[in-house]
Amino acid sequence: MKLEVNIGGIIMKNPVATASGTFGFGLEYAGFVDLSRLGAVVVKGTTRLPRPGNPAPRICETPAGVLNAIGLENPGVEAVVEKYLPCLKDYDVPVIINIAGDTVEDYASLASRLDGCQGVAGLEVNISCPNVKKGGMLFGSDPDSAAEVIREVRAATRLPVIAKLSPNVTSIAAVAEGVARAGADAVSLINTLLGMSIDIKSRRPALGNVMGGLSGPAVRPVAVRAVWQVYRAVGIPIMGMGGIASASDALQFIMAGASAVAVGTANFVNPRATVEVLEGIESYLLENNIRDISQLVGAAHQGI
Amino acid sequence: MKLEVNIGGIIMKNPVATASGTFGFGLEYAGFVDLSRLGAVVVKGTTRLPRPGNPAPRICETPAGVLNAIGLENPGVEAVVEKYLPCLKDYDVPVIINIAGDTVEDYASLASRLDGCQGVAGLEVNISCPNVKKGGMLFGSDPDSAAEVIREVRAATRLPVIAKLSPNVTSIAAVAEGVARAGADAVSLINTLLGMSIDIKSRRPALGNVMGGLSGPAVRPVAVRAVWQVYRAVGIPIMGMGGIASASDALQFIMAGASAVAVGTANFVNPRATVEVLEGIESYLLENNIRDISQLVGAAHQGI
Amino acid sequence: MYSKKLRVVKNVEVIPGHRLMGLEAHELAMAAAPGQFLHVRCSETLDPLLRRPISVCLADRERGTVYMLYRIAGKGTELLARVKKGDFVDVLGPLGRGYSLPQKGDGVAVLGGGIGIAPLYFLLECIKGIYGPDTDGVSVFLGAAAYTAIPVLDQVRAMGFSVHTATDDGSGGFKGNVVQLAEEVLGGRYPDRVYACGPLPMLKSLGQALGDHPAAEVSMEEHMACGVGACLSCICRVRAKGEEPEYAHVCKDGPVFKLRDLCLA
Amino acid sequence: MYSKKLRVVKNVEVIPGHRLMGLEAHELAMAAAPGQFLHVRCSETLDPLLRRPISVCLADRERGTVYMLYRIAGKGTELLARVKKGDFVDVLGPLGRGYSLPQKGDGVAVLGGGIGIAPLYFLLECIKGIYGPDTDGVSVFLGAAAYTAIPVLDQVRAMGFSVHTATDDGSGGFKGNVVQLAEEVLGGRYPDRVYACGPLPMLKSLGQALGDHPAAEVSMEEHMACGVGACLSCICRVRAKGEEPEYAHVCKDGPVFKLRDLCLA
Ligand SMILES: Cc1cc2nc3c(=O)[nH]c(=O)nc-3n(C[C@H](O)[C@H](O)[C@H](O)COP(=O)(O)OP(=O)(O)OC[C@H]3O[C@@H](n4cnc5c(N)ncnc54)[C@H](O)[C@@H]3O)c2cc1C
Ligand SMILES: Cc1cc2nc3c(=O)[nH]c(=O)nc-3n(C[C@H](O)[C@H](O)[C@H](O)COP(=O)(O)OP(=O)(O)OC[C@H]3O[C@@H](n4cnc5c(N)ncnc54)[C@H](O)[C@@H]3O)c2cc1C
Ligand SMILES: Cc1cc2nc3c(=O)[nH]c(=O)nc-3n(C[C@H](O)[C@H](O)[C@H](O)COP(=O)(O)O)c2cc1C
Ligand SMILES: Cc1cc2nc3c(=O)[nH]c(=O)nc-3n(C[C@H](O)[C@H](O)[C@H](O)COP(=O)(O)O)c2cc1C
Ligand code: FES
Ligand code: FES
Repeated sequence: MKLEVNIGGIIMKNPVATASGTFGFGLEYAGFVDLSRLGAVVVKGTTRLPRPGNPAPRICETPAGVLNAIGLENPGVEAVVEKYLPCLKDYDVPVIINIAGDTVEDYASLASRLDGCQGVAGLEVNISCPNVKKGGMLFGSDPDSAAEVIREVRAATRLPVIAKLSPNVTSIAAVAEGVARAGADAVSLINTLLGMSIDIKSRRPALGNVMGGLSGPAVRPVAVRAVWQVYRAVGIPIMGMGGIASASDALQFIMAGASAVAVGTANFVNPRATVEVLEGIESYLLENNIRDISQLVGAAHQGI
Repeated sequence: MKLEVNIGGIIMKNPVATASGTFGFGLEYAGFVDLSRLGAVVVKGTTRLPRPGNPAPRICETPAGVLNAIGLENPGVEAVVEKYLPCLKDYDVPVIINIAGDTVEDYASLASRLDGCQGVAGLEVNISCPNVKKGGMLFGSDPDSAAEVIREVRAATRLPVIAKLSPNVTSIAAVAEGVARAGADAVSLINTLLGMSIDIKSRRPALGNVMGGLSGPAVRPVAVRAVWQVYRAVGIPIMGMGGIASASDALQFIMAGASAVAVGTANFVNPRATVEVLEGIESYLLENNIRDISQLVGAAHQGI
Repeated sequence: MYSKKLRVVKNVEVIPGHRLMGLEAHELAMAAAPGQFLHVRCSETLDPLLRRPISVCLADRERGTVYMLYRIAGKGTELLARVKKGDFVDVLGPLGRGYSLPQKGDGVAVLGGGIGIAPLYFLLECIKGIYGPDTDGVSVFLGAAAYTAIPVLDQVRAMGFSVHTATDDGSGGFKGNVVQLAEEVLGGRYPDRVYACGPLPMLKSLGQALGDHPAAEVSMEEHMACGVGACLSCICRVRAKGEEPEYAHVCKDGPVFKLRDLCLA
Repeated sequence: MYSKKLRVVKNVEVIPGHRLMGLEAHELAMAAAPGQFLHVRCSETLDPLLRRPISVCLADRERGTVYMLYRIAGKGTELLARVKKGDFVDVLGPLGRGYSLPQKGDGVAVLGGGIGIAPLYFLLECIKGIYGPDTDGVSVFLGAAAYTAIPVLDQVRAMGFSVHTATDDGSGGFKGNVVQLAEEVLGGRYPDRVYACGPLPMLKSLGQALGDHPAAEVSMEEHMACGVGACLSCICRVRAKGEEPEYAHVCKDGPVFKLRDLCLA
C-alpha cells in the first residue's frame, strides 16, 4: 500500500498533516502522538518579530465549530529557528513553517530567512488569516495581491511554497489560479471562515477582537467544496483541511481532489485525531483493495 | 412592550419571520404554528414558470447543518397567485414572496406580475440561490449585477423590495451598498453557503446537483458576522437569518444589527421553532426591562 | 399530527442490529395508519441535527403504545439505541400516506425485504383485524441476507399468516430474493392486492415482475428534512406526461405509492 | 498525561445545581496534583464540540478514584449531569500547573468562592496529609450567595479545619464576600501561604488586599480549546516589562498563578 504523497516537492510519507495553529510547534502533542508517524507537521503562524496576539477572549464555541481570534501570537521567526526547530529534529517528519506578515516585504524576508534553514521542509504562506488588522486575509482576498505575495516569496526561497487560501472570497478558484501562476508549488485550503458571535448577556462580541475565524466540523462542507473547485481550476497539489475529524471526513477531501489533508480543530477534541485519521485511511485502502492513495485523489470528479 | 418592526415598508407585528424555502407556502406548518402569530411568512422561491427542481438526492446532513440542492422547485408565479395566496388570506400575517429568475427580465416580470396582487406584502429578491445553473447566486456575487436586478425590480413594482444576499462573496457589505443604492428597501441575509459533501462509499457527490447550500446552526457565526458588517455599511433595515434555532440565537442577530429575523432549517428540527423564538424574545425583553425591541437593534456595536 | 416528547416504554434488541422501541402515545396510537411514519429526534443536541423517519411498526390502541422497529444504520439510530426505558423521545407524526387496506376476501401478497418488514407488520395486524382467522388468501414473503437476519419473523408467524422466507445465503427457505420467491410460489399470478417495502433494487425487480398491476403499493425511502412537505427535499420520480421530469414528495405524497405511478429506473 | 474513557463510579447532586462525579482512574489518581484540571468531553457527538476544563476535586489514590465537583453552568455540564454510573467519560489529564504545597507549620489561608472550592478541596486534603491533626495554622474561608449554596461545606469541616463562611445574603456566617471575611478574621495579617479560587471579582479584590504578597496563589479560568498549550487561546495578562501586553496561557502556565504576577485590572 503506497501512502506517500508529494506536495509540491515536500515528500510526505502519508497524507496526514497538522493544520497550522492547532498543533502548536508539535511538541505540545508529542505525549499523545508519535510525531514521526505524521505526514508533516505544520507549525503555528510565524512572523518576523514576536507578537503577543489579540486580547481575550480568543475562543468561542459554536455549533460543531469554534471561532478563534488568536491574532498570530508567536515568538517570532528567530525563536522558531533557534528554539523550536532543533526540538523537532528528533522526529522523522517534514516540518512546514506557516509564515505571515503585514506587508509583502515581511513575507519575502521570512522566506529568505528560512531558506536553507536546517529542518525546514517547506513554507505555507498564510495569506488568509482573518485575525490580524494588516496583511493576512487582505492579501488572500484578491487573486492579484495573493499572486504578488507568492511571487515575492517564490523569488526569496528555494523551499517548496504552499499558498494557504481563504474561503472568504467570491471565487477561491480564481485566487488559486493567481497563486499557481505566481509560482506556488501547492495550495492549502481552507483557512477559517470569517465569523462572529455575540454574548447576549453583555451585548458585546464574544471575542476580544470582535470577529474571528470559524473552524471545525461545521465548515467541512465549505472546505470540501473549495477543494473540489480548486482541483478543477489548477494542476498543483492541494492540501485539504477544514473540519476533518475522522478518516471518512479526510477521504471526502481526497476524493474531492486533495493529495494531502490536515487535521486542525479536531486535535482539541481528540489529541490522537491525526493518527486515527491516518489509521482509518489505511483501513479504507485495505478494505477497498486500493494500492496507492493517489488513485483516490479527485476520484469523485469522474464523469462530472 | 413594543415588538412591531418595519422592514422597508412591511409592518411586521413582531420580528420573527420564516426563511424562504424552509416553510413551504406556510400551510405545511399551519398545524403546528398559528401563522397569525408570526411577523411575516416568506414563501418558497417563486419563478415565472413552474420548475421541477434538481434530481435526487436533494438534501444531506452535515455537522449541525444541512446541505440542500432543491433547485427552486416551485409551481410558478401563476399557481402561487391563484392557489396559495388565497389560502394564506385566512391568516393575519404579511406574506412576502421570494422571487428568482434566470435573467434580469425574469425578475422584472415577476415583480410587475405581483405588483398590486392582493395579499402580497412585499418581495424578497433571491439573487443568492446557489442551486440553479443560471441566475441566482451569480447575480448576487457582484455589487453591480446585484444592483442591476434590484433596479429593474424596483422600477417594476410599488411593493417593498428586500434584496436577499449571498454570503459567498469577498465583501457582503459592498453588495449591500450596491443594492441599497439601487433602491432596495431592506436586505435579508444570509442565503446558504456554497458547500458540498461526498459519499465515500459511492465516491460520488452526496447531492444530485453536486454542490449545494449549507444552512443551519453551523453557519450562524458567518451569518451574524454578515449582519454585523452590513449594519455598518448601509442604513436600510436588515432581516437576519442563518442558523437561528432559539431566542438567544435570534437576539445575537438583533444585537448585531438585524431589525427582524427569519427561522429556516430549525423548522425541520422543531416545527414550533418560530413561535418559540418569538416567546423567548418576549421573555428576554421582559426580564431586561426593554420596552421596545428597536432598542436592541445593533446594540452590540456600541463603543466599537 | 403532532410533535411531542414521548415516554419510552421499551427499547430492546430483537435481532442483532435491530431494535424495537415502544412509546407511550395514546393519541398517536389512535391516529396512526399502516405505512405512515414518525419523524424522530435522536439527540437533543445539534448533532445529529435532523430527525429520522421511522415507520410505525405497530399501534396498540388499547394500551396507547406505538412501536418502531429500527435497524442501527448510522449516527442517529445508534443514539436511539442507547435511549433507556423511561427516557423521552421527541416525535413528530403520524406523517405521510399509508397503505390502502384490502377488503375482506381480497387476495393479498405482502413482500418485505430486511427492515422493510417494519411498516408491513402494522399492515398485517390490520389485515388480521379485517380478515379474522381466515387469512388463507394472504401470502407473506420475507427476505434478508440470512435467516437469522429477518426481523420479527416469529411474531409474523404467530399472527397466523403463512410466511415464506428467502435468504441470500440460503440459510433458511428459498435461496434468492423475495421477489424471486414470490414469483415461484405464486407462479407469476399476483393477487389483487400487493404490498411491498424493502430496498430499491427489490422494488425495481418487483416493478418488472408486476408490470402494470393496478393496485400494487410500495413504500419508498428518501432522505428527509422536514417530513411535512415544506422543504421539497424528499423527491421520487413519478411517470410524467412530458419531457421534463416529474417528482412526488415521499413525506407527503407517500411514503406509500402505487408502484405503477413510480419511475424507478 | 493521557486521554482515556473512564468509568463513572458516581455522579450525584451535592447541593442544587452542583454535582460530584467519581471516575475509576488509577493512573490519574496517582498523577494528579491539587490545582490541576481534567479536560472532559461532555458528549460523544459534535455538539458541544470542545472539552470542558474541570478541576480535580479529589484523588483517592488507594481506591484509584478521581473526583470532579462541578456546577451545571450550560450545555456541557448539563450533559455531564445526565451521565449514569457505569457510563464512560472521555478525559484528558491531569493538565496544568497546580498549587505549590506548604511545609508543615506554614501559616495558611484558603479562600474559596462558590464552585472555587473544587480544586481547594484537594489542596486541603493534601495539607491535612502534610500537617496531620494539628491544622490550627490553617484558616479556611468559603463563600457563596447563600449558606446552602456553599458546596461540600460539611465535608471540609469534617476534615477538621476551622471554616469561616461568608454569604451575600447573610444566611450563614459573615454577610459579605470571602475576602472581606478573611480581612476581618485575619485583621489584615495574611499568613505565609494564601491559596484562592473563585470568580474574577473575588480574585481582584484579593489582589488589592494582598498587595505584593510573595506566595499567594490563585487559580484562573479562561475559555479553553486544546488544554495543552497548543492553540494559544486561554490567555491571561501578566505583568509586563514593556508597553506591549504580555500573556500567559492558563492551561499550561496555570491554571494556578502567583497572584502578584497577574494583571487582573
Ligand atoms: C418513510 C421512511 C420510513 C422508514 N422506516 C424505517 C423503519 O421503520 N425502520 C428503519 O430501521 N428504518 C426506516 N427508515 C430508514 C431510516 O430513516 C434510516 O435508516 C435512518 O434515517 C438512518 O439514520 P442514521 O442516522 O442512523 O444513519 P446515517 O446514515 O448516519 O444518516 C445520515 C442521514 O441520512 C439519512 N438516511 C440514511 N439512510 C436513510 C434511508 N434509508 N432513508 C432515508 N434517509 C436516510 C438520515 O435520515 C440522515 O439524515 C425509513 C425511511 C423512510 C424515508
Ligand atoms: C482550569 C479550570 C478549572 C475549572 N474547574 C471547574 C470545576 O472544578 N468545577 C466547575 O464547576 N467548573 C470549573 N471550571 C469552569 C468550567 O470549565 C465551566 O463552567 C464549563 O466549561 C462550562 O461549560 P458549559 O458547557 O456547561 O457552559 P457553556 O456556557 O455552555 O459553555 C460554553 C463555552 O464556554 C466555556 N466556558 C463557560 N464558562 C467557562 C468558565 N468559567 N471557564 C472556562 N470556560 C468556560 C466552555 O468551556 C464552553 O467552551 C473550570 C474552568 C477552568 C478554566
Ligand atoms: C486556534 C486556531 C489557530 C489557528 N492559527 C492559524 C495560523 O496561525 N496560521 C494559519 O494559516 N491557520 C491557522 N488556523 C487555521 C487552521 O490551520 C485551519 O486552516 C482551519 O482551522 C480549518 O481547519 P479545521 O477545521 O480542521 O480546524 C488556526 C485555526 C485555529 C482553530
Ligand atoms: C431546503 C431549503 C430551501 C431553501 N430555499 C430557498 C429559496 O427558495 N429561496 C431563498 O431565497 N432561500 C432559500 N433557502 C435559504 C433560506 O431561506 C435561508 O436563507 C438559509 O437556509 C439560512 O437560514 P437557516 O440556517 O435558518 O436555514 C432555502 C434553504 C433550505 C434549507
Ligand atoms: S422531507 Fe421536506 S418535503 Fe419531504
Ligand atoms: S487551551 Fe489551548 S493553549 Fe490553553
